Amino acid sequence: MLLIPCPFCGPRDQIEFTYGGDATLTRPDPATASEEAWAAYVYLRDNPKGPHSEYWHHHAGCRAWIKVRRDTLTHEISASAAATAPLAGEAGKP
Amino acid sequence: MVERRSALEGAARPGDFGTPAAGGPGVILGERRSLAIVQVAALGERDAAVRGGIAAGCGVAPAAEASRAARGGGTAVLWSGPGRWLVVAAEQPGSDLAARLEAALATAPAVVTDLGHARTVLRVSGPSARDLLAKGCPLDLHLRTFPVDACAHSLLGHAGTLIHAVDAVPSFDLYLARSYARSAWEWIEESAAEYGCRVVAPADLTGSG
Amino acid sequence: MARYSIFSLARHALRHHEDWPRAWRDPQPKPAYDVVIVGGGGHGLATAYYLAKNHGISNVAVLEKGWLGGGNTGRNTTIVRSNYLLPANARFYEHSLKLWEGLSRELNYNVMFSQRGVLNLAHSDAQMDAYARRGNAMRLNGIDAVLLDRDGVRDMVPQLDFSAAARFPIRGGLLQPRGGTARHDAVAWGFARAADARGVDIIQNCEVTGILREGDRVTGVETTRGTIRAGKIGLAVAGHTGHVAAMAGLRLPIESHLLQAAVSEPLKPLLDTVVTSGAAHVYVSQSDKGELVFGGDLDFYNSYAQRGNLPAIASFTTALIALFPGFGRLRLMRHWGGVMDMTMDGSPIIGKTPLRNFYIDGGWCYGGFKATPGSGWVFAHTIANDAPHPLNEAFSLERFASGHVIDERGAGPVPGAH
Amino acid sequence: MSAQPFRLPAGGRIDRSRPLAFRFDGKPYTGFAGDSLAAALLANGVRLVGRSFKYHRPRGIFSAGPEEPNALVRLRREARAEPNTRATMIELFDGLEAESQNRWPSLGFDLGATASLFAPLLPAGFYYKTFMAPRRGWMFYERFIRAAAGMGRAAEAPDPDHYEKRHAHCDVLVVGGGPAGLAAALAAGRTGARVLLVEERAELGGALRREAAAISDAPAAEWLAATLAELASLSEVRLLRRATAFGYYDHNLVAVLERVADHLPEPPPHRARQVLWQVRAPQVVLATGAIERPLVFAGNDRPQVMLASAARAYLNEFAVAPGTRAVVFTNNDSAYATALDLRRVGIRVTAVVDPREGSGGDLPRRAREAGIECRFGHAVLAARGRSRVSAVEVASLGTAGHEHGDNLDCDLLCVSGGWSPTLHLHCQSGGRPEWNEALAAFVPGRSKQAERSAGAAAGAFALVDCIAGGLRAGAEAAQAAGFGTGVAPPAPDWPRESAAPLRPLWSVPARRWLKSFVDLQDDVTAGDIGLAAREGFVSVEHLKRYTTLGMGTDQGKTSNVNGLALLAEKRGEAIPAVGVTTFRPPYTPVAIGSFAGRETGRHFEPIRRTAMHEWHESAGAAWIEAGLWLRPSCYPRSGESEREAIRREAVAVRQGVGLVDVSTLGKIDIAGPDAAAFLDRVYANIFSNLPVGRARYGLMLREDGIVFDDGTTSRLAEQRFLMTTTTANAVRVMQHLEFLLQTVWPELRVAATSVTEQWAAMALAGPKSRDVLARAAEGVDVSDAGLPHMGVRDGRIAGVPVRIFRISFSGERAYEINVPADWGLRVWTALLDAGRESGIVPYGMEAMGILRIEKGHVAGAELDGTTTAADLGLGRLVAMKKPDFIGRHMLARPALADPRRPRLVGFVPVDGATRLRAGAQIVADSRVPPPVPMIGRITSAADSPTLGHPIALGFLEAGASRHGETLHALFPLADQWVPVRVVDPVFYDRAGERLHG
Ligand SMILES: Cc1cc2nc3c(=O)[nH]c(=O)nc-3n(C[C@H](O)[C@H](O)[C@H](O)COP(=O)(O)OP(=O)(O)OC[C@H]3O[C@@H](n4cnc5c(N)ncnc54)[C@H](O)[C@@H]3O)c2cc1C
Ligand SMILES: NC(=O)c1ccc[n+]([C@@H]2O[C@H](COP(=O)([O-])OP(=O)(O)OC[C@H]3O[C@@H](n4cnc5c(N)ncnc54)[C@H](O)[C@@H]3O)[C@@H](O)[C@H]2O)c1
Ligand SMILES: Cc1cc2nc3c(=O)[nH]c(=O)nc-3n(C[C@H](O)[C@H](O)[C@H](O)COP(=O)(O)O)c2cc1C
Ligand SMILES: [Zn+2]
Repeated sequence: MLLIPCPFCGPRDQIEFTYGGDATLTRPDPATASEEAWAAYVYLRDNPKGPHSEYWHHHAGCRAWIKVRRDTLTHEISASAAATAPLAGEAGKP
Repeated sequence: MVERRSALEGAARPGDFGTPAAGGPGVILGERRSLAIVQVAALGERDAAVRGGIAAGCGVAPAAEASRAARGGGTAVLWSGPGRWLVVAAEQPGSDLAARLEAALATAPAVVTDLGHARTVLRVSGPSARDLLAKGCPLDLHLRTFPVDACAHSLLGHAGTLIHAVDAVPSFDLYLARSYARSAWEWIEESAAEYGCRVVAPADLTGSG
Repeated sequence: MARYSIFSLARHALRHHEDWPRAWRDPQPKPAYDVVIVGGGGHGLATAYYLAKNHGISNVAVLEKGWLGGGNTGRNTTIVRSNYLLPANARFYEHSLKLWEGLSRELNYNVMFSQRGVLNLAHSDAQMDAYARRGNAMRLNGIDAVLLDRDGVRDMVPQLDFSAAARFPIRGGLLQPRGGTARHDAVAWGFARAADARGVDIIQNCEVTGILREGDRVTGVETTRGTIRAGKIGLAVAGHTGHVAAMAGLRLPIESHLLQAAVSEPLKPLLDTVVTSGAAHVYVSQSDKGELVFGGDLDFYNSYAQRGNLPAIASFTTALIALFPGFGRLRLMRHWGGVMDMTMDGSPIIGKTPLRNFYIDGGWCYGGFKATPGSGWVFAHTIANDAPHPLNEAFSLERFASGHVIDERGAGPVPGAH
Repeated sequence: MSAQPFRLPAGGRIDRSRPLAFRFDGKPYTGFAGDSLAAALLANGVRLVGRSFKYHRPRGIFSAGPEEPNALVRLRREARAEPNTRATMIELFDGLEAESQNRWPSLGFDLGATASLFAPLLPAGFYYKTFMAPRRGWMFYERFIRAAAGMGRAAEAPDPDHYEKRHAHCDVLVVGGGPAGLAAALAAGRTGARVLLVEERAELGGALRREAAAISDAPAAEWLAATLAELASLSEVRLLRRATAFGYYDHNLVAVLERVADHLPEPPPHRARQVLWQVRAPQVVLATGAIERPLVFAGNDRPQVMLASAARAYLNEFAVAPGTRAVVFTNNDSAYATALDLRRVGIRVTAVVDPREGSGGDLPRRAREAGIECRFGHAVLAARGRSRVSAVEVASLGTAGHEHGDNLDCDLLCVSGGWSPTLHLHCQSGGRPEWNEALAAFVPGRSKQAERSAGAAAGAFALVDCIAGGLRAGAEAAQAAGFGTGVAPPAPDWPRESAAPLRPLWSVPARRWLKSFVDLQDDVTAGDIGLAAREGFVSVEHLKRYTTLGMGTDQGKTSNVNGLALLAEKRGEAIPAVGVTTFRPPYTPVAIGSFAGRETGRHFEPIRRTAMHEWHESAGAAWIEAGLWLRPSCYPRSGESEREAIRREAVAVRQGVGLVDVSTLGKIDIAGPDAAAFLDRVYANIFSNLPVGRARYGLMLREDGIVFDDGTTSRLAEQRFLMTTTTANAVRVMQHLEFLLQTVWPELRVAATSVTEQWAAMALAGPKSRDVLARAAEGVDVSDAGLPHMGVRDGRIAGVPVRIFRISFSGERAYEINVPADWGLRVWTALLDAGRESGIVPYGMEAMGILRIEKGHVAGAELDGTTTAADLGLGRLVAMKKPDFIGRHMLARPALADPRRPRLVGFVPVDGATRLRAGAQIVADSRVPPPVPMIGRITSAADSPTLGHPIALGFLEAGASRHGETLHALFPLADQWVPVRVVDPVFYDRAGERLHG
């Protein structure tokens, strides 16, 4: 069972969280994005075997959406951050 | 003030049950009623003004760190998430906590939401209180890691709960969603039976610690 | 291929079983094949078999990174059914079910296909309505379906909790009598033996590590056992579809997730039907060897770990007890996990890709075991003809962008929700 | 009751002052407190305990621990019956009942044993090669295969006991209470760290309990006593007995099963039978010991072939003589202790048979000194006897398989093939085992999680090494967890016994018609392994699945290493090249009930209750589930059927007034300067132009353009809205809003808070609703001018503040009233009182359903996650002029814009009478054979009391243009076929006049 380091609450049990999927996706710019860009955003995934930046919602805790970098092969977690903050070693979201 | 009807009306009956240890019941359980509970949510990152407003509105400044409660004069301010606090005080006739906070925070970037009827608050204490809670709560409630005035949202079985350590007896206040309260109560009663459990009347638990 | 039968068994018994031949060869990879199938699970092996049998293409290699059948084919709960609502699914899975019905004889290998019925429990009126909709559609599609009321369910599976205390009372259920279970390993071994007999090279311990491209055309694979050229490449790697497709530069509407399952200790027969409950999130059957085989929902996060966690186990065992309060003292003997390629609509992808000569069979979510013969059949057709079979036309990659998704549950583009 | 003929006159850890009565296969026996069932059976001379899985061969007691492959019994009776229970792990209690398994009619005379006659036809995997004809032939054969397979019989009634789960935290978790584990706990405990030690057995001490040396030898016994005493004095150390760590999961979560009451006839009041502990430990020490390996030779499965260490346990721990004349067969020094112990209590040891050319170790030397015959360079070729061993055939190793050897009479054969460290948890944690040539065993490899192994589990077999290793592991683990210096306390300076190396012996060649068993439980023989290898099942995983090696309840604890060593021989490769199969939880089987804990029956999932729940209950409501909520479906009066009640309630609302509890709808407080802008992006329609004091119906889409949820949202103040959601989606919508606010548009200054729990809600509906409200409400003008359709006002009812929304789901004039939940019941009853003279009735979900179907309102059945706004006839709500909202950008995709998509329509039966059913499929021509093209479906149906005939909502391809057509509603599941006419989905008051009075 995963122990997820909430940047606000500290390490907490997986059962307090809901998974939110790939955190590298950015909602396309509604003013300019093509249909393909929307389809890619909604449907396509890198689905890496290895480190994966992902969202988790601390639904039974502080209710923050957080970002976590977790290895999909080993489940090891190497970093976590608030949703809007960059993960260690990652450029911030524009 | 018109009397409120608790979600546990009829379910929580004072008395002893279960198999107590030699020294008496391991768990003492009761509902804290007639509480005013108000959420203050800061908008945006800068929450200094909001903290100040809370202090002005209820007389207690929020603790500086996350997962901590601050208490004074029967009022508690519980951290409940980034930029969010619950202010809890005994309801007093003629004094509306939400309105006071609303006024104190009128110019601050904050939203005040009354949750006084949304939560059922239980107090669980006694030598076996931690063992009991461990049956449903994944938090480490040991005094080293969860000292007095630590507070955290977590789970108790299927029910979400905010847990506040109120003393070293130990005693914990549990803030449960009202609609889950009765199921949670039944769960607690059944789980506490092996330690011996004393249910006390709500009147014995007013005040905020 | 030496034929198996009770007589050959008796003959060999006299010789202490000392000269049974290998079930399949262990060839060295050749430098080039007409078709390379990546993935030695049921789907890859079935595809190779039908390529040889239906299309006369036998210069085929099946490349398997580990031991054949060691992927999801070797770790699933073996439920076979065709009780689908949407026409594309119904037609495809029914075709597959028909193939199952003759598979042991087709392969001369007993895959122990047991048509003991698959029963979906309904716990509410709304669910009964949804099952009615599905069952009616099945019948109109020519598929067997029976709607049972509470008493009908009780007659079939009296061990279920019909008491007043049940948190999820049983209202009825949808039964597919022709559904059932099969012996999962035997499916892989049977297809492997039959494909091998038709000249297919089955190469184990051969992991594909790269895909060779010339422009928009694929030409071969890099493997841990060297480069292998290929006229055409078919991918049948289940949970690893996203990972291997990325080697060819494709991004897919797929996430890899964990699904766990468990077995109890072996018991004398006590459950004769496959029972599933969508609301309680559990399904269970009893294997011929006697264990209860059961599972439930995903672990709900991306994973290639093939090893899951306690909450999912607790959740489906809890559900099992809720349905069968008599199973509480039975013991769980082993639990394990598999990596699922969850698509964005819960239905598979079988067909061509933007790259020429590169075909995908994947996105099986947690339901691809029952598809094994059907999928091999249509995938072989697709590869042989460079065009989909009518039965897999709808399962194209393009359906997502165009909106023609095949979303049985209406869960939307959330891969874990199907 | 019989005497205990094999009980030794003295010694052991049993309590001779507490005799206990028990039954096996109905026969009464006695044992003593402290016995295991296996020990008590042996004490009574019971040697035959069960029958094997496939060949039904007689089987006895093979081990004294959790590795037991043979002695599986059905324990207890009736609802408490537990099949497949290892007799070696059952603590005897008074009145215990057990019976043997897999035999018929009796253990002694088992017809199933005829399977042995056909054994030549039943090699590994025989079933894959036959039973293929005729086409459904397997369905016939399967019945017999199934009946023959399986082991125990399950209980038929629900489990009367209950289980608990608990979370636990500590700094250092120690698994195993042998010398290594105790030493680790001591070293860690002294640093002040919180230590939890779990031990599977009832007593601490591990292997020391069975070793004569540790019982009689003062230093070891003293060390144990002193260690236990000190551990007891450390307040942060907790020792948990009868607790098996069975699963090592991610991030150092270890699952432990505590058997609280399995040693009692039944659990004490309020106590669980078992507790499943979920232990999260920053550091873990695995001191799980080692399991002795058997040797593979012909007839090695016969009762009274026993692990040498087990024989010591029966002698020393339980004071039971497991036989009268013994032979010991070992390839290592440790089993010589068995020979010595047997001799010490007066059991004849005919010989120790040892394939090694000699041993310079201390134990063999002492055995020789004691006059025990040691046959070096020899092996046991075969164990003879029927239902128990009566003799063994011994020959020099070089001639084995070719020549006959000597027959040695015996009734006990103790075997030892070396020791396998108990690596299960290490491997579950992600560690890969490494082959240790000297021990001929796998030992722990590099740690992947925060765990370390100590003692025999780490391959240290000498007692002093175990203690020293344990102390070191404990100190280091504590330091890693932030306690102490990491320096281990000094270990005792006892001299180390010298031991000679073992000689691996994976199987003794046997004559072809004799069976040498590798896996005793699943009846896998050395021959089966050879067959698998010949047929190409040369991967260890294929070997396992083809032969079922290691797939029994013991999961191959005694068989796996022998099996893969034999495979390695066949492959001509080294053992590490063959590898091991995957270790999976649980270490030993775990009752399924323990995973559920208390979450059974009514606690399987909690029930959510509204503030009016008890009122509904006392009013006799029939319930319907809505997620976790219970909602009234109707309120049947006495003598009334549910159908009649539903109809009555619906009519009452149409003609008078009704009151319904709608508290379960999701309610979300959305406030802040950007609240309106946020709603414009969340909903497909516009909210920014909604005036304060007004409500509006809103439609929420998913990003893929499909409808997600709907509800009314009201503007309470310039910067404050109250959103409502459907009951089903309340949690998901909240999570969705939080996601958008925190990750997609963090710049928006909006706070969203769920207030579902804060407000009780009820709808007052019907032409007389205003009269009732006027009587009940204070401080609010309820005239149409004061509170128009879609208006929102604050007021008071029964002295408490309420918020009144004039919105309608039924098509009648209606008001929704929100009140702080603790006053919900008060306002509910006040409205009923105020409505009495208007004939008010409470109504439930079913009547509400009829009313909304009559009105053509869509609900859950139509919002099924596949429909667009246009499909639902709500396309006009979608404000494409807004540059952005969720779902806008994918609406134009071909499949969504297709005019042939099914659209919402109404259906009525052509005969005006036949009821329609949800789930029916609509077809144009009902006479075609399958596959019949389905062009529509019925989603909701009702017998409309207002219209006097059945009606239905549903979808139909290009439906909007097909009103008036006649089609067919087919329900083949019930052989129903109803001609239907397509009509407008709004059946009632299309102009909406009734909303206004
Ligand atoms: C717990 C569980 C329960 C399930 N229950 C059911 C059920 O009841 N009914 C049902 O119909 N379905 C079920 N499924 C789904 C079903 O098992 C799969 O959909 C199906 O087996 C997929 O078959 P496959 O041949 O495509 O994949 P696999 O059997 O997984 O074969 C793919 C193969 O590709 C190999 N591979 C991967 N990457 C590479 C590479 N780079 N190079 C070479 N080889 C590679 C893998 O090693 C693997 O052997 C279940 C799955 C799981 C995990
Ligand atoms: N002479 C030899 O060749 C030889 C070989 C092996 C062991 N030994 C002796 O055995 C002893 C080894 O000491 P040790 O402490 O390493 O091991 P141990 O066998 O004494 O203790 C291990 C303990 O762990 C418990 N255990 C195992 N798995 C468990 C689990 N999953 N959950 C809970 N409890 C579990 C067992 O019940 C046992 O009590 C020493 O006395 C050593 O000399 C000797
Ligand atoms: C249908 C089915 C039945 C199984 N029955 C058993 C069994 O009787 N005994 C056993 O040990 N494992 C059984 N397993 C589990 C396998 O041992 C194994 O865990 C699973 O195939 C996954 O492989 P892995 O654990 O090697 O990764 C079964 C698996 C499946 C899919
Ligand atoms: Zn948090």
